[in-house]
Formats: sequence, C-alpha cells, structure tokens
Amino acid sequence: MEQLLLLIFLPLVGAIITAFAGKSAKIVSTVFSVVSLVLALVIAGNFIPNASTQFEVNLPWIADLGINFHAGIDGISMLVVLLTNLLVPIIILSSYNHEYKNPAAFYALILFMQCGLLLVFTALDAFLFYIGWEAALIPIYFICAIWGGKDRIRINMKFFVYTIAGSLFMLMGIIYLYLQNPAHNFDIQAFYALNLDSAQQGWIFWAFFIAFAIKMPVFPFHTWQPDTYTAAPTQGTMLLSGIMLKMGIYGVIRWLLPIVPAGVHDWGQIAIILSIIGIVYASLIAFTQKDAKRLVAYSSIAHVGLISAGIFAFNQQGMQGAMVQMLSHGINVVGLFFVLDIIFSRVKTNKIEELGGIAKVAPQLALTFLIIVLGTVALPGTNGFIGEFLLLIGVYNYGIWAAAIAGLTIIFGAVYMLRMYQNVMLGETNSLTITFTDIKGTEKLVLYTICALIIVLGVYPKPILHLTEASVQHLLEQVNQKLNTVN
Amino acid sequence: MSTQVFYFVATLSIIFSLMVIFAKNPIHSVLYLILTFFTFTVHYVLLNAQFLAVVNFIVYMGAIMVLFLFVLMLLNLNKETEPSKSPLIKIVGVIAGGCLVVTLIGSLKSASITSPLILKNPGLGLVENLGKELFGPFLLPFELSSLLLLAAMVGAVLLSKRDEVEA
Amino acid sequence: MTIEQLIWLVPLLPFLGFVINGLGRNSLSKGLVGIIGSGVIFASFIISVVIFFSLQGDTQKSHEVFLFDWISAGALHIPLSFLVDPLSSIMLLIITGIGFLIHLYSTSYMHGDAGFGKFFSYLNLFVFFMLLLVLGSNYIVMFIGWEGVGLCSYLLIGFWYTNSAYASAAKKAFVMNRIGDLGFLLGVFLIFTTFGSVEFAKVFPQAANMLPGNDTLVLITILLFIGACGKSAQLPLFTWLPDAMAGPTPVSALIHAATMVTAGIYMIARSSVLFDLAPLTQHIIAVVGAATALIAAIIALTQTDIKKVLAYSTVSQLGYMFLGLGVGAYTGSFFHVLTHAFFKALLFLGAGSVIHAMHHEQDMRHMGGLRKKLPVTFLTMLIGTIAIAGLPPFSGFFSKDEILAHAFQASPILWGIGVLTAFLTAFYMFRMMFLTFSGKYRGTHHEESHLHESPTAMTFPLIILAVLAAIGGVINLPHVFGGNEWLAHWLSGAGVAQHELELSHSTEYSLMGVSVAAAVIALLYAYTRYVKGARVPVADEAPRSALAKLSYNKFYLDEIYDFLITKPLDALSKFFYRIIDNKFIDGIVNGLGWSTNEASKGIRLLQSGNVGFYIFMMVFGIIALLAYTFYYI
Amino acid sequence: MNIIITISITAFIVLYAGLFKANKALLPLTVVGLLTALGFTFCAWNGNAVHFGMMQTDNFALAFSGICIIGTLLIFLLTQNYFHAKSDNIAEYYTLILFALAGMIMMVSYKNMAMLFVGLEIMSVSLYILAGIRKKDFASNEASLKYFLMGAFSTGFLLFGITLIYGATGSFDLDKIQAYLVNSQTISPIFYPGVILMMIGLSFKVGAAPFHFWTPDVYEGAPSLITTFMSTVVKTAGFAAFLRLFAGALAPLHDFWVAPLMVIVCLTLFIGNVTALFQKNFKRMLAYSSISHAGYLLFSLIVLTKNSENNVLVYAAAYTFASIIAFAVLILVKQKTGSDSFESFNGLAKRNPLIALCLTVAMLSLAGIPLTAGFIGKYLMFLNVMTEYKTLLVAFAILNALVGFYYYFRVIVAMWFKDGAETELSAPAQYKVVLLVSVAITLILGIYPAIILNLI
Amino acid sequence: MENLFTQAAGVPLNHYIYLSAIIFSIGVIGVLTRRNAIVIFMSVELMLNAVNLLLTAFSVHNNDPSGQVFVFFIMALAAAEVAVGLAIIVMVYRNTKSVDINVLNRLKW
Repeated sequence: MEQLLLLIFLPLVGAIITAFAGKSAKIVSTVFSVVSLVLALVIAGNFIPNASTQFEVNLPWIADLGINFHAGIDGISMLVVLLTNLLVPIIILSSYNHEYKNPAAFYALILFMQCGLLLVFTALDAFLFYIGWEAALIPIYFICAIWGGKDRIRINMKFFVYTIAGSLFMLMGIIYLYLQNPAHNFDIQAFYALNLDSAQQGWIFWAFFIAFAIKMPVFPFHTWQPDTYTAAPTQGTMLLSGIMLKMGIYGVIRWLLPIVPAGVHDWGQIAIILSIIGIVYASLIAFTQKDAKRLVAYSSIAHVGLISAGIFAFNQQGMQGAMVQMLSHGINVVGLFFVLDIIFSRVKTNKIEELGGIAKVAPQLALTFLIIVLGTVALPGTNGFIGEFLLLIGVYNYGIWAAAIAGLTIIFGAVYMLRMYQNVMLGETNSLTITFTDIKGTEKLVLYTICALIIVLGVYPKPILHLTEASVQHLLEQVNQKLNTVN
Repeated sequence: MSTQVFYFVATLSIIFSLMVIFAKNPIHSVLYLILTFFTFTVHYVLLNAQFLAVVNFIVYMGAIMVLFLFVLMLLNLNKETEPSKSPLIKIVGVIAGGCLVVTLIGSLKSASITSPLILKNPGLGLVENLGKELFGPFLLPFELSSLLLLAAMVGAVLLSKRDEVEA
Repeated sequence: MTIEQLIWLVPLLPFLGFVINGLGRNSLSKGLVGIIGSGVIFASFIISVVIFFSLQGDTQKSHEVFLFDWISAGALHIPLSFLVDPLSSIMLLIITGIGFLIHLYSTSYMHGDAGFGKFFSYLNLFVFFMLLLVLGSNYIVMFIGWEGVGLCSYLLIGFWYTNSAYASAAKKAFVMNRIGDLGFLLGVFLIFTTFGSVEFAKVFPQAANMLPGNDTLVLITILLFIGACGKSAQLPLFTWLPDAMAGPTPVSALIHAATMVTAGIYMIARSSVLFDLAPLTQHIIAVVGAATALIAAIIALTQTDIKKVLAYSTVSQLGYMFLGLGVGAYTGSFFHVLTHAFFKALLFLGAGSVIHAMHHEQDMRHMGGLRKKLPVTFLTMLIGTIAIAGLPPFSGFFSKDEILAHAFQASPILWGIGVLTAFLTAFYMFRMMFLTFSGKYRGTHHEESHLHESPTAMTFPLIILAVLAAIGGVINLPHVFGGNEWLAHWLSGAGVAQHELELSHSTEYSLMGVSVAAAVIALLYAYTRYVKGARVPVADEAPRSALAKLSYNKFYLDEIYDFLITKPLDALSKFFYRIIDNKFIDGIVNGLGWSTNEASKGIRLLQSGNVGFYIFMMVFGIIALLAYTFYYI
Repeated sequence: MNIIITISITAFIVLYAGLFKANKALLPLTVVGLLTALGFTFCAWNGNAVHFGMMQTDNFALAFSGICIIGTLLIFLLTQNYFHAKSDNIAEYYTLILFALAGMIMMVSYKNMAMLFVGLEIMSVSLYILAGIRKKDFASNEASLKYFLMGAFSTGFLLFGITLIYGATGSFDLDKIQAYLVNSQTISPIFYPGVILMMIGLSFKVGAAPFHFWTPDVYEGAPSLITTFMSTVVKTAGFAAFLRLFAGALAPLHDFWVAPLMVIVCLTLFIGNVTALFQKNFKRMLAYSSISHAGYLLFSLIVLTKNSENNVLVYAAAYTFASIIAFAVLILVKQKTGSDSFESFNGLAKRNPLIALCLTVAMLSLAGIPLTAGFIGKYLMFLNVMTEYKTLLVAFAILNALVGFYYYFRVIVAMWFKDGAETELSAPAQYKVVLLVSVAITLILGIYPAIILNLI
Repeated sequence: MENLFTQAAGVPLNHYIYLSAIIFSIGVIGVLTRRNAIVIFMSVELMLNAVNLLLTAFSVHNNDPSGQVFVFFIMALAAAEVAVGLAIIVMVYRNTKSVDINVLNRLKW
C-alpha cells in the first residue's frame, strides 16, 4: 500500500522540488523519473500476475460525497504504469539537447503530469479517476502552450477545450452512476455491480465514449490532434502521444466495458466502424503530408484506431493486442518524435521535401530511425507486430471485412512511413543536410534504448502478455457474465 | 359616500400620475407628483391610516418633493431642456407599460377578493397602534434603519462635496 | 547429433553473422567480413547437408523442434518452433548452398563498395529470415520469415540509397509485398478461426477431412495465394520485381531469382493439402500463372537492360511455377524452383560478371563481342541459357516439361500458352546472349581496353552453378526417361502429393517434341536476327510498332497502376486532408467556436450602455414572467 | 446580533477616527472590528438564536456571515493606498463598506421581510455611493447613476412582491409565510405574482439575466476595489438572501417558481458566458463571468435538496476567493499600466511569477478545473441538479463551462505565453498576504473540501 | 382625526390592487419613456407610493398594523434614496452638464 502511494506521489514531490531547482532542474527531474522507474519495476517485480487488484489503497477522502482515495494495480494498470514510468525518463532524457527557457517549470510540469497519469492508471474510484484525468491535462496544456511552436496558443486552446468538453460529459456520466449507486460512492466495484437497463447504458456509453474518443483520438474527434502534435514542443508531443493517449484506451478498458457492457453491446458497432474508418482515413491523409511531425500524428490516429477497434471487438486476442500495442505504440511514437526532434534541432525543419540524404551523414541515426519505422509498420520481430497481429485477429473475430479494411493499415503504414523515411533519410544530401551530425550522448542512449525495447518486445513479448493475461481474461468473463444477466 | 370618494380620488391619482410622466417640463412633473401624492394622502385618510397620511404629507410632499424641486432649480433644469426620446421608443415604452398593467392585473385578477374592505379595528392606523408595533416587533429594523439614513447622509455629503485631492 | 539438436544452428549461424558484421561493419576488415559472412552460410550449409542426409536415413520424416512460446492470447498459442521435413530440408540446401555461392561471389563483386560490411550483414540477415520462413512449423513463424525477407529485400534493393530511384524501387517492393502480406495474414486468421490453430501439424489433418470445394477452404487458399502473388511477383503484383534490379547483382541472384521470390511456391506447396481441396483456387492460380508467364515473356522480348531481361524472365518462370501449382504439379513446380534457382542464379551472377567487367554498364546496346574477353562467363551463361530455354538434357527441360505435361492434362489452352512462353523464353534469352557476347563491341574504345574476366571468387560460383544447371535434372528424372522421380518421392514424405500424370508416354514424347521444337526455332530465329542480321535494339526514343511499344513499355502497367491506384489515392489523400479534415470535420469544430464567437459579438450588443434600453429589457422579462404566472394560476 | 452591533460600532468608530484625521489607524481599527465580528460568528455557531423575531443566526446565516466578513477583511487589506489617491475622506469609505457589510449580515440572517428590505437597502445605498466615489471620473459617475436608477427601479418590484405576499399571508415573517403555504387549503392567487416579483427583485441584486444589465457597466465603471466588493461579498450575500427565501419559506411552492427560475438560469448562463467571450477588458470580462457564476449558483435552487444551501456556500466561497485574487491582481496591473485590458497582462509571468501563478490558480478555479475550489463548487451544483436527472440542463451548463474556459484562459495565455513590457511588477506585502491566503483557501477547498461540506 | 371613516368605505380590496398596479405601471412607463434622470427618479417614487398604498390597503384588510409599519420603512428608504440619488445626479451633472441618461453610454458592450 505504501508502495503505491509512493509510486503516485513521488513524481509530485519531484515536481515540487524541481520547481525550485532552478538551473539543475534537468538533473533533478531525471533523478526523480529514474527513481520512479525503478520503483515501478520493483512493484512490477512484486506483482503477481493474476487477476486480482494488488497494492490496494483505500483511504477516505471526501467522505460526505462518497469519494475515497481508492487505488490499486492489476495487470492492465501495471502495464500502463510501467509504460508511464518508462517513458517519462526517456522523454526527459530526450530533452537534453534542448535548452528550454525556464527549465524548472518545464520539468516540474512533466513530473506533475506523471503524477496525474499515474492517478488515472491506478484509480479505482471514479472521482479520483476524473481528478487524475484533468490533473494530467493542465500541465500538458502549459507545456504545449509555453514552449510550443507557431500558432500554439490557438491550437492548444482548441485542444484543451476539446478534450475537456469530452471529460465534462464523462463527469456527467460519473455523477449519474454515482446517483444510481445505492451506496452513493464512486467505487469501481459498486459501479460494476450496478444494474442499468440498456437505454441507460447507452447514454452512459456515449458520455464516456466521447471523452475517451477525443483523448485517443478516434475519427471524427481527431482534428485537434495533428495541429497540437505539430505545434507542441517535442517532449510535449511525446507525452501526448506516448502516454496521454493511452488514458483514453485505458479508460475504455477499465471504465467503459465493464460498467456498461450492454451499452457497448448496442453501440460498440459504431465505435468499431468509426475506429476502422479512422484507420483508413488517417492513413490516407498521412500519404501526402508535407510535415513529418504531422505525418506521424496522422499515423498515430491510424494506429490508435486499430487499438480501439481491437478493444471494441471484445475478445481475448483483441484485448491482449491492445495491451501490447499500447506499450509498443508508446515506445515507437516517442522514438519517431525524438528522431524528428533531432532532425529539427539540427536543420530547423521537419518538412519532408526539404530533407534527404541524412543516412549518408548520420548512419547511426538512420539505423535507429529505420528500426523505429519498422516497429511502427509492424514488421514481425518488432514490438509493433505483436500488437497489430493480435489486434487484427481480434478484429477478424469480429468480422472478416472489418479486419480486411483495418488490415489496410499494414499496407498504408508501409507506404507513408517508408515514404517519409525515404525522403528524409535516403537520397543525396542537400545543402541543408550536408552538415548534419550523427547522434551522440543522450541521443544515442535514448534511441538505443528505444530500439532495444522494440526488438526485445518483438522477439519475446511473453512477459507483457503474461502480465495482463489474467486481468484481461477476468475482465472478459466479468463483462460477459454481466451481459448475460442483462439479456 | 366614501366609495364614490375613493373612485374619484383614484381617478385623480391616475390622471396626475400620467401627467407626471408626460409633462414636458420637469418642474411640472414635480408639481404633478406633489398632486399625486396628495391624492395618496387622501387615500390613506380613506383607509383610516391617519398617521401614514400625515407622514406622507410631511415627508413626501414636504421634504422629498422640495428636495426634487430644489435640485431641479439648482441645476437650472426648469426649462424643457430634456431632449425627448424618439416617438417610437415612447410608443414602445407605453405599450410595454400597458402590457405590464395587463399582465400584472391579469395575474392579480383571479384574486377575486371582491369583498369590500372593512375596517375591523378603527384605531389601526393610529400612532398608538403603530408605535406599539414599531417599537415592539419591529424595533430591530427600526433601529437598523438608522444605519440606512446615516449611510445616506454620509454618502450625500461625500458625493456633493468638492474634493481637493482628486485631480 | 540429432536433427533436433542441430537445426537451430542453421538459422542461428547466419544471424550471428549478421550481428557480427552489423556491429563490426566499420571496424572489421573487408576480408574478415567476407570470411565471416560466407563462412557462417557455409557452416549452415554443411549442417543442412548433415540434416538432409540424416533425414533421409530416418524413418520419421518430420521433426518439430520447439524453441519457446512466442505469443499466446486466449485460444491462440504461437510457439516459435521449427519443422524439419523433406520439403524444408531441401529448401535449406538451396538457400544455404546457393546462398553460400552468392556470398562467395559477393566478396569479390562488392569489394570496392564502401558498404561492404553492411552488405554482408544484410545478406546474412536475409538468409536467416529465409531459413526461418522455410523452417517455421506454423504460419506465423513462416510469416516472420516472409516479412523478414521482404525487409532484407527492401534494404538490399535500396542498398545504394543515395540514388532516389533505387530507394523508390525498394519502397515499391516492400509495399507491393505488403499488399500480398495482408492477404496472407487474413488467410492465416481464417485458418485460425476455422481450425483453432495455425500449426501445420494441426491444420492439415483437419483440413484433409473436409470436403473439396469447401467455401472456407477456397477463401483461405485465395487469401494465401494473394500473399504468394505479392512475394512471388505474379499478376497483378509483379511490377516491383523488375524494379528490384536496382540492388546489387548478387542480391538479384539470391533474393530476386533463387530464393525469396520462390517463397510463394514453397508456401503453396507446403499448404498443398488445402489447395488440393480448393479446385476454384487452383484454376485461378493456373490462369494467373499462365498469364504472368506470357506477359512477362513478351515484355522481356524488347528489354535492353541485361538485368531487366533476366528479371522479366524470372517473373515469367515464376508464372510457370504457378501454372504448375495450379494444375496440381506440386513436385513439378518445386522441381522448377530448384532448377530455376540454379540457372537463374547462374545467369544473374553471369550478368553481374558482365556488368562488373563493363564498369556497371547494363545496357546491352553498348555490349557485344564479349565472348572472347569473358570466356568463363560466356560459357557458364550459355549453359544457363540453354537450361532456361528448355533444351534437353539440361535441367530446365525436365522441370519445364513436367509442368507442361500437367498443364496439358488440365487444359490444352494452358499448355499452349506454356509452349508459346517457352518459345518466347528461348528467343529473348538467346537474344540476350547474342547481343552481349557475339558481334562487335559497341562501347567506347577506352572501356574496351579495360574489359577483363572476373576473378576466381566470382567465376567459381559460376562454374558450380553451371554444373548444377546442366545436370540438375537428374533429381527428378521422369519415368519416360527411365528416371524414378526421386524428388516426388522425397517430397511426398512432407505431404506434398502431386496429381498423377495420366498421359500416355507417346503423348508425353510429342509434347516434349513440340516444346523442344519451339525452343529450337526461337534459337534459330534469334540467331538470324542478331548474329546474322547483327541487329541492335533501337534507341529509346526511336519509333516502334505498336506491339513492340507495348512490350518495351511493359504494357504500361506501371503507368496504369499509377493512374488507377497511386494517383487516385494521392488525390483522395489530399481531398481527405484539405476538404474533409480541414474544411469539414475541423470546420465543424472550429465552426462551433466561431459561431460562439459570433454569437458573442452579437449578444454583447444587447449591452448597449443605454439605461433606458436595459430597463426595457428588464420590463420585457418581467412581463414574460408575470404572463407565466397568469397562466400558471 | 453581536455581529451587526460590532460592525456598526466599528463603522462609527472609523467615522469618528476620520474626523480626527487618524488615517493611519483606520485599517487596524477596521481589521480589529472585523476580527471581533468574526469571533462572534464563531461563538454563535450552532446557537441558532432568534433575535427579536427578526433575525435568526442559524448556521446558514453564520457561515455566510463568516464568508462575507472574511471577504471584506481581505478587501480591506487591499485598500492600502487605494483611497488615498482618490480622496481625503477615507474614513467615510471605510464606514460605507462597513455599513454595507452590516446590511449584508442582515440579508443573510433575516427572518422577516422588513429585515431583508432594510438590509438590502443599507447595502444598496452604500454601494450606490461607493460606485461613484471617483467623482471626476465619467465611468464612475455613470456606473453610480446607472446602478442607482436601476437599483431603485428593481426595489420597486421587490417591494411590490413583498406587498403581495403580505397581502396573501398577512405577515412579513418567514415562518408564518411558510406555515401559510403548508397549512392553508388554497393559496391566495396574489401570492404567486408576489413570489415572481420577489424573484425579479432578488435576481436583479444577484445579477441574473435578464435583470443583469447593470452588472457589466457598473462593475467596469466602479473603482476596482468596489467592484471586487460588489462582485464577491455582495453577490454572496445576495445569494444567501435569495436562498433563505426561496429554499426556506417558499420551498413548498417549488413547483411553481422552478420553471421561471430555470429560464433565468439558462439565460444567465448563456448571456454571461457568451458575452464574456468577446470582451477585451479583463474587468468587464470578470463582470460577465460573475453573471455566469450567478447562473451556476442558482442551480442549487432548481433542485432543492438538503445540501442546496451548503452547495451554495461552497460555490460562493470558491467564487469569492478566486475573484478576490483576480481583482487584486487587476488592481496591481492597472496601477502599473493604467489599463485593465487583457493586453496589460501580457508577460506578467515574467514580470512577477508569483502574482501570475496566483492569478492562474484563480482563473483555473473560476473555470472549474479539478483540484481547485471552483471545481468542487461546480461539481456540487451539477450533482445537485443531477439528483433529479436534469441532464439537459447539466449538458447546457457544460457547454457554457466550455465557453468559460476560453475567456478564463485568455488571461492565462496573456500572462504566460505572450510577451509584454519587461518592467518588474512588485506587489505590496498586504497584497501578497491576500493573494496567498486566497490561493491557499482555493487550493485547500479544492483538494480537501470535506472541511466545508457539512458546515450548514 | 380619530375615526374619520369608521367603516373605511366599502371599496373592494381588488380595486385597491388595481389602482396600485396601474399607478405602479405608470411609474414604469415613466421610467421607460423619459430621459431626464430626475424625472425617471420621480417615476420610481411613483412606483414606491403605489406599493405603499397597497400595503396600507392590505394592512387594513388584514387588520394588521405591521403593513403600515412597513410603509414607514419604505418612506425612510425613499428619503435616504432621494438624498443619495439626488447627490449622484448632482455629481453627474457637474461632470457632464446634463442629466440625460442617454449621455451615459460610455460603458457598454
């Protein structure tokens, strides 16, 4: 129990200390994030991979409103917690070649956000979940809006209002559930046990789904995303795409499926259709993007679409695939954005057409970038394959046409990713890239770590699958059981 | 007899009050207002609220209206200096007011308290009665209304005084 | 040492080679890289030979070797395990054997290249994935290899990545392969949902009990065939293969002739149980194969790039193999895979030798008369040409005729196409030979003085391959020639059962006669045209007859694809991005903001600053509320 | 009772201190007086005493009195040098503010309409004057006159309402009115318009649409400190009065007055938020935002639960402290730059990060972001309405809250993301105290609201 | 003055209500149609007086003196308001040389 509290609040402590650390904020935040990672690994080590919730904490918080500080970790949580605590140090390290003005605030906000994210991923109380949900949003808003690029103010405002719009409707849904709950509290188990009719479940489904869909984002709620990713500072983009996006996915798994199975049963079709449209649509758009960051942003929409489709397909393969893919996508997309950041920091552009020939002058960057690209296009032997493969099987079990259309992602992904790789890295150097220097120092460390993770997870994904298997299975059984009693 | 008096005075009240708002010259308005208030005093007398009648006469007609007149004179507004609003606004204003009358009366109409007003206690409006009430249950607001008057006094002085500090 | 103990070494060694060469690409000397790169493959070859022979002496023909659990989710369990049986063992030999020769060849061919270490590591990696492909005991492990070789193909085609045309060719290859891969993957999913497993050992026995023509099986096999189309360059997905010639020539020999492109045939042969039960699919395969063979052959007629001719020839031969598969000649096709591996690798390496000598000039219009300068190359290539032309007794004759015989049994039309293709094949191959080696040298004088025969490291593999191409036919010598069809027997141990040939010997003889006659006529025609007539193909811009134009421009297939697929998709992409995404969806989102803003602009005007107006509004409010009261009472 | 007496006496003392030119002593005297009053508030806790049948100091009254007194105290701390620049009659201003406070105490604890009326008028008359204290300033004049004219006008309606209720029930006493509603078989038809007219009168005081028109103009025109007072403490008191009548005495008629109230709430939310969106002036934006908050506050009347009153308390507290921060910073910025437009906030984060941080917290609280008091307030309001599943209303409120984010974040954007003058902006110590105390309260209420949830 | 009218007419209470409502509305119309701040203020006084009259009538009807006491409070208020209001008007006049409310539209939007 102490471990979990420590896990959640260590980043917060780190954030506060970092805020006053002045020039050494970079180091302080690195230390804290690494310690958090170690702590997460220790917890993962002590974690018994079964369906039970472990390290549970249940403290009264706002008793009059039935709100408790109730948190715990099961397999699914463990995975995202690991992802968060793994990516935050990587993201912080990736900022080492930047000199942000006012670094104390920058790093403090990152750690603050980490705390919010961990709250989201461990909360077993809907109110706590909501608090974490918003608490993660504020820092990223500031990170993006203070240190972002062109037109950042308008873009981030849109992002902020858009996402919070979704979450407010979710809050409405949460309140509804709370009122329906005879015990008048926000406990997740109590929510699971509710007996709502299918009309009620339908409403709750939409209230929650829109919040999650905006966060992920699922077509057609995605238009904030490319702009935001493009305008945000790279570390912000990494946080957004690497971790924050998983909040939506996690939310669906933890808060949508088990609470309103009948709603999912009735409306999940639409969710799948939207997800699949999103896959093809975003992939197609990625074809002709001129800005590499924007291209990756659209690719992210496509990938998330597949994850979402896999979840709503609602079977073991799809679910497990979503688990692996959450991790994989987090790692890969952070890698992609980091490479683009390295390029941008050297030549001040991410325009695909202006680049080229970098492989010739920076072979190590080219190699790591290639591995990351391959991971993204789901080549067997990389982490991306495990996830996409399982997801596609999951979708396939739902419907062969769904899988055939969703499967286009493996073709389209190759098209736009390789196009980008070719135009950026291959060909002859031009006046811009001729002076390009290869990666060094922390850049190397980060990229090699990412590449190692990509390959290791691709070759031996079993630990991850094992970690979540029992929880996923439990979830499926629970939902199916509930679904049977409703019908 | 008093019934007819009431209707007569009521008509006068309405006519005078209309004159108040339609008189072009503000001075005339004030004078009509005084007349209106006089008719109100008559109403109070008809209702056997003698004390109020007196107070109304003294406070309103005496003090307040004189103050109005005084200010008008002070500001030299005794001419028809007021640029009148456009006829349209006036008409709309009258219509709006008419609607208000209609709705107000409409919503009150169903009250159907048609029973004649009967003075159950003829001494009701006498000073003695009112004094008991005022210094009994209503002592607290009465005392506290001193704050109101004091605040008004301080404020009036403050506002009309010329300040040196302000540039 | 049992097979189980040895087998994992076969892929591991190339992998080690990849790792060592990859990490040491900048530090190791070229000699060492070459030795490691070739040595690991040779070691693998030796082990493969050992395995092959121990399998031959073994009563148990198939061995499954479990390594570790890879993916498991719900009912889906995918172990990383190998299957050693006659089919895979013979593939091992081809891959490691020819692979070794080509590695050896490359040590010399690529010696001058700055990316020498990288090249060898890629090549090793390719061998590793190819071995994984053939060794996998289930479709998913096969798929790892399947995609892995695609990756290596991508890397090696784009080996000289500074040339953007080459890089584009690499991308094209990868993407077209991926199109097929999606089909493959969907097929695998369907297998999983139908049979509950993706293990060969579990799928095939179940499938064998199903009725022929079962819809599911038809669908599965069609999807798998789509996969094979991509990898093995069949219509409509073959256009990547000619472009793939952008890679170094040894790559073309190894990947795009001998091994990777035959993965599709291997896969269908492996799944022959399924295909046998899906006659509809078989018809489709036969038709697609025949069409591919013919079209590619027609295109090859007018090509002037020596490697392009070989590339189209490869496509055409692959078409042959699919024709064979389609008519049930699994062994025949596989036999052709073998012989084709020999002679096409030989031809490519020979072409490489020519190109090497010509300092990377590939246009045959600038060649000619090289016979004397490159005698070994000429001789070995001639053997290869004869083999591919199907002249007895060289290997190509036997494998080709086995396919043709089966085709005739299935449909005389298919056979006719086959023979026509054989005729064209013989013609363009000899055209190539004559243009390259006979007549006068057509290049500059300066170049001529530098012409020389290639070093031993390059000629040695040529000689070995030439020998194989010449005598390789013996391994499946048909009964009509007194053979015992060893290969067919051997493969039946792996469950690959060829349809019985029910033709009389006399029919077989006459069929062979026709095809041999066709080849000879083609040879003579080519001779009169290019040796006697000393014709040289016209320049690119020169006017051509309509048919020649069609052939020369590859039936405008690239242009058609560009017009039908690439351009519309790009247009769609731009439409989605600019109109739907930016204008419509984002327009709605922004429009909400905008309209709120506009509403704000308008509504704030209510606050006119005029007390009179304020009071008006208040009075309206009051009237409304009172009216409500009026109605409420 | 003691509270009013203390405040009144403080007012007199301050007035006399002014006569003797003891300007330095004014603030300490006031603070002492208010702290004493606050002490009495604590002492009277749970006493539920009734004074002369006119005033009831139940916990509701005391809690709101407490907030009003604390708010006034903080505002007094902001007066440092504020009036000195404007007039030499500082004592009078102190006195007027204290009078207004006394009026508000009456408003939050009245048990008889007469008390409500007198309290309301003491407060209003004081405010009419305070709004106009910058005598040479046109805006101030205009604000004062507008406020006065419209205030007097609305008082007429309030009185008409009181009269009608009196006519129906024969009493001004809240208990008797409630008893009348509960006991009598038929309710006199003149009672209904009475209720509506009272609602109109009180809506005017709290600035609910369509009776809100005075708010932006007066808030903008009045001196910032007075605006602070009006938009925080005064508003809170207004709501307490509203609540005392409608959630108390008139609760049995809920079915009748909830429909017009709902219309008022929706109009208020919509007009407040949407109009605020386009403002260029921070102060005026705050005025519109105060209108929109009035809309949220009225939520508690739409569904009457046992928590309605407490919800208003929480919301009002959150709103009051956040607004005080906002106005305090506004005063500082205006003193420095002479402008209260959004542009004058540009780059504030660089000029003084502490102030910028405080203002950010305030804006987040006003916008209702979790971990600030504003969120808890909004949450309670939504929860309150959701208990009867008025989801459409909540959805409408959510849409309005979204609009709210835009304009609250504009100042955040200006402070943090835009470059402005590089001059340092220093804050006097008293301002710092006020800011930090308010921020602390805002955050504490946001993170651990349990301390205030069951106050009433 | 005692028992001036012992039976307080026989006027129905309704008519008092109507009369007050009408006078009140006339006051409102005055506020709506006039621009002179002082006249507007006078119209407001008219409204207050209408209320006073009604209160007295109810007081008599209910036989309860508290209504008339309330009138007393209203008068006190009126006095206070007049003092403050006229002071404000004078102050405004000093600055703008006008009591026209339409001049006061500096604060808007």
